[in-house]
Amino acid sequence: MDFLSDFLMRFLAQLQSPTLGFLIGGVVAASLGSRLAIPDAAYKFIVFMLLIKVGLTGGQEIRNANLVEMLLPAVFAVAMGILIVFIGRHTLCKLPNVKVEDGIATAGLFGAVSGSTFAAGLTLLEGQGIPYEAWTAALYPFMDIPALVTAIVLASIYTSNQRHKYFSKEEALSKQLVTAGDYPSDQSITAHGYPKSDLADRKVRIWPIVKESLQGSALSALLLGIALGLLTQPESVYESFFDPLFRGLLSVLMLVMGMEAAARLGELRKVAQWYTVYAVVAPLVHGLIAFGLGMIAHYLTGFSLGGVVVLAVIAASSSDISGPPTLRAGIPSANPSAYIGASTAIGTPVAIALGIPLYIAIAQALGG
Amino acid sequence: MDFLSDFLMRFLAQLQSPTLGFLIGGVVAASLGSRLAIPDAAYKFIVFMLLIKVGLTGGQEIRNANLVEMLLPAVFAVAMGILIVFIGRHTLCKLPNVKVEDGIATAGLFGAVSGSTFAAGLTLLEGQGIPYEAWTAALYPFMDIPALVTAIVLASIYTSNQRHKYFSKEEALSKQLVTAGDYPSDQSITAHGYPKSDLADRKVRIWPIVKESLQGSALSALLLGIALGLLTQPESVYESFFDPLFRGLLSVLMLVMGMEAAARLGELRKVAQWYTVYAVVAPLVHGLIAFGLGMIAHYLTGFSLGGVVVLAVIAASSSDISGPPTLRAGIPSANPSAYIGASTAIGTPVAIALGIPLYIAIAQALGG
Amino acid sequence: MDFLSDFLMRFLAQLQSPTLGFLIGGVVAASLGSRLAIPDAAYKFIVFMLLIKVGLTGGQEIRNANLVEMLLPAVFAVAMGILIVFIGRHTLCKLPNVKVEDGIATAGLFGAVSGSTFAAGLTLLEGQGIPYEAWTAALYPFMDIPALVTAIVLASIYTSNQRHKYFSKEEALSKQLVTAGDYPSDQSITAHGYPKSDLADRKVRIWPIVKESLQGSALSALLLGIALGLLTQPESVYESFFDPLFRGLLSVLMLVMGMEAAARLGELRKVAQWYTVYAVVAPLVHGLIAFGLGMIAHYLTGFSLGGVVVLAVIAASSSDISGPPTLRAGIPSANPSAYIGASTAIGTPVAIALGIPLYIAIAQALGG
Amino acid sequence: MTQHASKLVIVTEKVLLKKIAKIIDEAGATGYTVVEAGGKGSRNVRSSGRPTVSDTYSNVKFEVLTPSREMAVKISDAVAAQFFDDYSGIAYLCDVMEVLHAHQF
Amino acid sequence: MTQHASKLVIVTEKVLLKKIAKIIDEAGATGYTVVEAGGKGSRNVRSSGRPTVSDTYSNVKFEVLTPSREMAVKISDAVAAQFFDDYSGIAYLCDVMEVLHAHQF
Amino acid sequence: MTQHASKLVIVTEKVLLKKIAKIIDEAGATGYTVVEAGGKGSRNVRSSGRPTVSDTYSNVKFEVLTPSREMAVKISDAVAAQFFDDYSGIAYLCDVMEVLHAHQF
Ligand SMILES: Nc1ncnc2c1ncn2[C@@H]1O[C@H](COP(=O)(O)O)[C@@H](O)[C@H]1O
Ligand SMILES: Nc1ncnc2c1ncn2[C@@H]1O[C@H](COP(=O)(O)O)[C@@H](O)[C@H]1O
Ligand SMILES: Nc1ncnc2c1ncn2[C@@H]1O[C@H](COP(=O)(O)O)[C@@H](O)[C@H]1O
Ligand code: NA
Ligand code: NA
Ligand code: NA
Repeated sequence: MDFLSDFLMRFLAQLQSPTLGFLIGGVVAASLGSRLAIPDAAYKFIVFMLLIKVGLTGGQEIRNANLVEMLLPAVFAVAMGILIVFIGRHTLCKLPNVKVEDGIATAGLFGAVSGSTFAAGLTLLEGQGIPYEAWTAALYPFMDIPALVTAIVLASIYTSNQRHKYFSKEEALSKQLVTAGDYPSDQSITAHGYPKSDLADRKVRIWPIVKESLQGSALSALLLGIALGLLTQPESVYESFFDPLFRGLLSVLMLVMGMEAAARLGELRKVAQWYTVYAVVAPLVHGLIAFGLGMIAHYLTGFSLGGVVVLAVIAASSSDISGPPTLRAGIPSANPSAYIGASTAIGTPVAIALGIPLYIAIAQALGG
Repeated sequence: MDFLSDFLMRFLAQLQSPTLGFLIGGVVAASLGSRLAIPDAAYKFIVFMLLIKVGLTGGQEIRNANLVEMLLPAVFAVAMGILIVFIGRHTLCKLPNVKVEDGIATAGLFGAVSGSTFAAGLTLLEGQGIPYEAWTAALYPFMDIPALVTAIVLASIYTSNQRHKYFSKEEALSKQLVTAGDYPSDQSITAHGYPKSDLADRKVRIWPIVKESLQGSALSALLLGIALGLLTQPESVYESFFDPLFRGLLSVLMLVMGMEAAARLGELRKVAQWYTVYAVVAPLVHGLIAFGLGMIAHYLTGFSLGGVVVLAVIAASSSDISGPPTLRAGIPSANPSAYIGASTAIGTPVAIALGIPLYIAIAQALGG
Repeated sequence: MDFLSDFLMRFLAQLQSPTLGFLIGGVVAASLGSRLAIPDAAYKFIVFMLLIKVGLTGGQEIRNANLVEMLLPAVFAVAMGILIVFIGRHTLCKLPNVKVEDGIATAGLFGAVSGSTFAAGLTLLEGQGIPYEAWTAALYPFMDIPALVTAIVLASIYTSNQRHKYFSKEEALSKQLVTAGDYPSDQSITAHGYPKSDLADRKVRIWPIVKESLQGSALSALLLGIALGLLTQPESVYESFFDPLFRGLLSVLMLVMGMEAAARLGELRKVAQWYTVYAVVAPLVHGLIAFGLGMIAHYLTGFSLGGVVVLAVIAASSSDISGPPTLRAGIPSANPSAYIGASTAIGTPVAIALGIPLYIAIAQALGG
Repeated sequence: MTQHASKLVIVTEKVLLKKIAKIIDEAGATGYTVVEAGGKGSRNVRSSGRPTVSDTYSNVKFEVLTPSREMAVKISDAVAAQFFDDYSGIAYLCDVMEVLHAHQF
Repeated sequence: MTQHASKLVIVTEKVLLKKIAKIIDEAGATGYTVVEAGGKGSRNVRSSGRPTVSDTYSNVKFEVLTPSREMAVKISDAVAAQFFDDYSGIAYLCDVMEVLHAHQF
Repeated sequence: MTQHASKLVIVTEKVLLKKIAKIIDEAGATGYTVVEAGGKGSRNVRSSGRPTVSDTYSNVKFEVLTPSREMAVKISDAVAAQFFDDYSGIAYLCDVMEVLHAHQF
């Protein structure tokens, strides 16, 4: 009871933080029909600035970090990425009106990581004065890539099974048709129904998916930042530029995320209601599982409580920048309205506005 | 005489302020044919940053402000917005070669408020160390919206009167034509002359105009800033981001305004000369009237002299971002080259480079 | 030997500076196929910010500068701009597989000045604590414009000589053809071979080229900055905005330059190998010659060693923003892939990563 | 197997984007494509206060494939009647030889 | 002297930009032109996570001049077969009266 | 009631924007529409030093409606003669069935 009231107090206080304030402001503004818009170029530049800053911080820190300490959290990050997709595969995908490919893609997106949620988590942690290992930035790809790869592999297995069934039926059918001189009509003007036999027995190659992820703009910026932080002396630009602008740019990004969440809600309404349920519950559950794993590292290797929160936030977050295009290419038959809608309209706001305060509150309860 | 020489001294000194310097630099650069261009995305982002910053300042201040104190200036702001349009209706519109709709729209734009002129006013006030109530930011919509609404209503009344006359004539005429077997030729390829009987007796509804204004990007950003300043604790991002960048971004915006003024001069030349006269005189006159009203508040409720200057600047300014599209939709038959040209090419530079120094000088003469 | 090891030490240390680090990071990222991209609007805005800042610094400094002191460096800058083109005309253009127009245009681009290399030079100088005259910013146009003008004039002389030869041959030929009733077939669908007799005997007018340069976005921004620095009091925005953002924005720009260098390498491969050789050697040679001239000014008028480095950097740099369009218009028959490729893919990285450290090392060896 | 169609092209001011999209929708077209465009015509009215120095593309160009000439003319007439008295704009009709692939046409 | 041609127009999602360019190249077309486009169709699938509030142009429109109808249909069929099951898109063919000037056609 | 027309399309490098606009104006066309375009052809010359990594649309596409084929060919010839030796570019002519609404044509 005490914990709950404590949590509620903290929660209400955090709503007043600029990070959450701008997020909510964006939701409200877009819902009221505001024509406020942050130009696409500004949005992209802000995302670049945030990720390179997080990377620089991490890279500078890794220089002094004990690599062995990083091992366990990294392993847990990989495990979480894979686990989240399997959880989705066996819950969301089994629900009525949820197409299996759509469900897998959604789980993949929730397993992957959002740079902006991540940045929001770090800022809120700092706002509470909770220390954490800055090298946790390096955990991002360890969860992001396995989640996307697992989702694409699972979807591919599912699809080729399906195709197998379909083709055995189809073959029989088409023989009949041809003898009957009947040409399948959907070959004509509509774009559906092209034969894809060449795809039917393709193997999923994993390296291209990993490469695709690493080359994406989000992971590229983060890794570039880590490399520059590790190998060069970026202190002068870090302190005069990337660091002081961080919070402000993050607040603008939160505004965009808020407006976007409101704008995408409509899209989500067109797909099964279960996506909404999943999108509310999943981030919290994923974060709590990761919190638990993080506590193991806390007891075993002294991983800080702040670091545990970061791990939970990464798990709770769902990818917004690099995930969607990778999934779109990897699972083309999945409906992006389902997974992007679930993630952007609900998953991200829930992770930021409920998840982060929750994990911080638990850490404080445990720590103090 | 003393006041005048004092004013001239101050005026020359202020031309050296970066705010005015960049404005003039922009005019000169564009006049010399420079291909310098600030990208559209940067321009929009700068405007957003300035307005949200002004809003945040205002919102934080309103928290501690005495709401009763704000009442009188707000009433005066509304009064000025309406008054400016009526002044225009009975001066500019009566001049030779000025179409009534064009004149009303111009007056509406001069009644409405410019965020950049406003920001320039605050910066120059601060440069002189004159204190003002930060909640004056909240006066913006109180003058902006009534001015636009009044202009659109007046134009609509005028148009429907005109149409009434026109249709009574037309009806008679068209009966003759039809009996003569003569089909009106402008129905063919040219786009003019479509029957608009359905519009002839429309009522002007005010709420859509207000909503249109409030949802525009400029007012949205300002109001969002006020709301966030009022309801959240934005101090951390305000002090590390929005406030320090304010002056610099404003100087870049002034450069754009200057280049734009030079670029639009040509457009203005195509319409009646009287627009030029109006655009020079009106900002100064509007500002002085508002200054007078502000002084009433000064004596009655202790409104600061800095606040009086702000009221005068708001009145002197003419809208550059949200006003034009609102008027274009509300008074479609008015020629935007007339009103945008008058406001951008002359009204804004006059308000910033002459108006603001003048009101500050008066305030200093009265105050010191 | 000592100098060499000293140079190598300094060189390796400088690779860790953020300026060079981001440049190299960009090259690596692009080579690895990263899809990282800085939006065009952000790129343009950054360039504007850097040049206006360099201009402001210079302008503020010129106020207090001894104009006589500036004379000799300015003369040397003009001389270098012209000299570089002549060097190119008599080396690069004589090499096998190098078209004369292409060679002249390339030399012109290497004679012209790059704002970003310039800014990188200033930052690295400051990093080493070497003082320099801030008015050296004003040397930019003194080298840039003469180089472009010289290149265009030389190309024009060459072309009209060529045309003269061609037309005397052609005339004879076309008479034969016409009598034979044979219409030249390349008049038809292919776009080549249009008669250009009206151009054959045109005179090169110099003022339009100078004007074109001055009106370009890069020189406009620089000169505007100088003017504002000279005539207004920009200290408040300079210190709160343009100066603190300088290093950070430069690092982002270096990233773009690095990515661009990698992206253009392919283009360069399509033209003669000699461009590569020229692009590696020329910046270093030009810089050293300019360094020598600068030393003369050092001994004669007390031009600082830092200033000498700046002169060398300006000479070593090759234009990236305003040069290419000016040359494209002035020497339309030259292949832009040759000159832009040589400059962007190799010349600029060499000038920044080898040239600047080299000149600084020499200055330190001479100075200390 | 493939289908003949008309292509209606409307170039007009950017401020009308949403209103024209609505007219097209309501006329029953299966879709439309729109791009930002600059241009010059007899009017060159500019409707926005956005700086010309930064925003050079102030028009939009709509392309609508319609199964019949009638639908195209209907859309064009509605747009012209509502807007072309007061706004810049042009509307013309091209022939599409064949719609090769479409999700709905 | 001038040459008749077909113009193939493909409007589809921006993510496919490079893949479709490759198909066009491989079909032997001499070139293509591509513009950013917005649009509405029967699907309106959005493939990128980029905010809709900032990115309104999420389609691309390809125009390919081909010397023969066959090449256009070949490209269109390849694109439709590979992508139109899963992605938004439309493809149609127009007549070009004459290619007046080209470096290679 | 409506009018037949030719549509001239010119795709070329962005640096030529103003010069080509001038040629079109001087040829007496009533207007033109221009969009930013990317593209690939036989030359692929890039005229600007602007980073390719940030600026992917380095062409412009002009569309000019002309009342007669002659005017279109005149514009096209002038553009090709002045620029197509040195710059990338293509010009072709389409048929416009009807100009439905225009302020001046
Ligand atoms: N002859 C033309 N060819 C192509 N586009 C045109 C033509 N005339 C007008 N336009 C386009 O239509 C818009 C509006 O034309 P207007 O209403 O005449 O100002 C212009 O901005 C151009 O984009
Ligand atoms: N009737 C149409 N006219 C013009 N463009 C269309 C039409 N239908 C679809 N499109 C374009 O093709 C894209 C994909 O259509 P769809 O696959 O039906 O969603 C849309 O976003 C539009 O840009
Ligand atoms: N076959 C084609 N179809 C469509 N556009 C083309 C074609 N060939 C060239 N283009 C366009 O014309 C521009 C210049 O072509 P080129 O001069 O051949 O490099 C290219 O960048 C394309 O945008
Ligand atoms: Na996750
Ligand atoms: Na006003
Ligand atoms: Na040089």
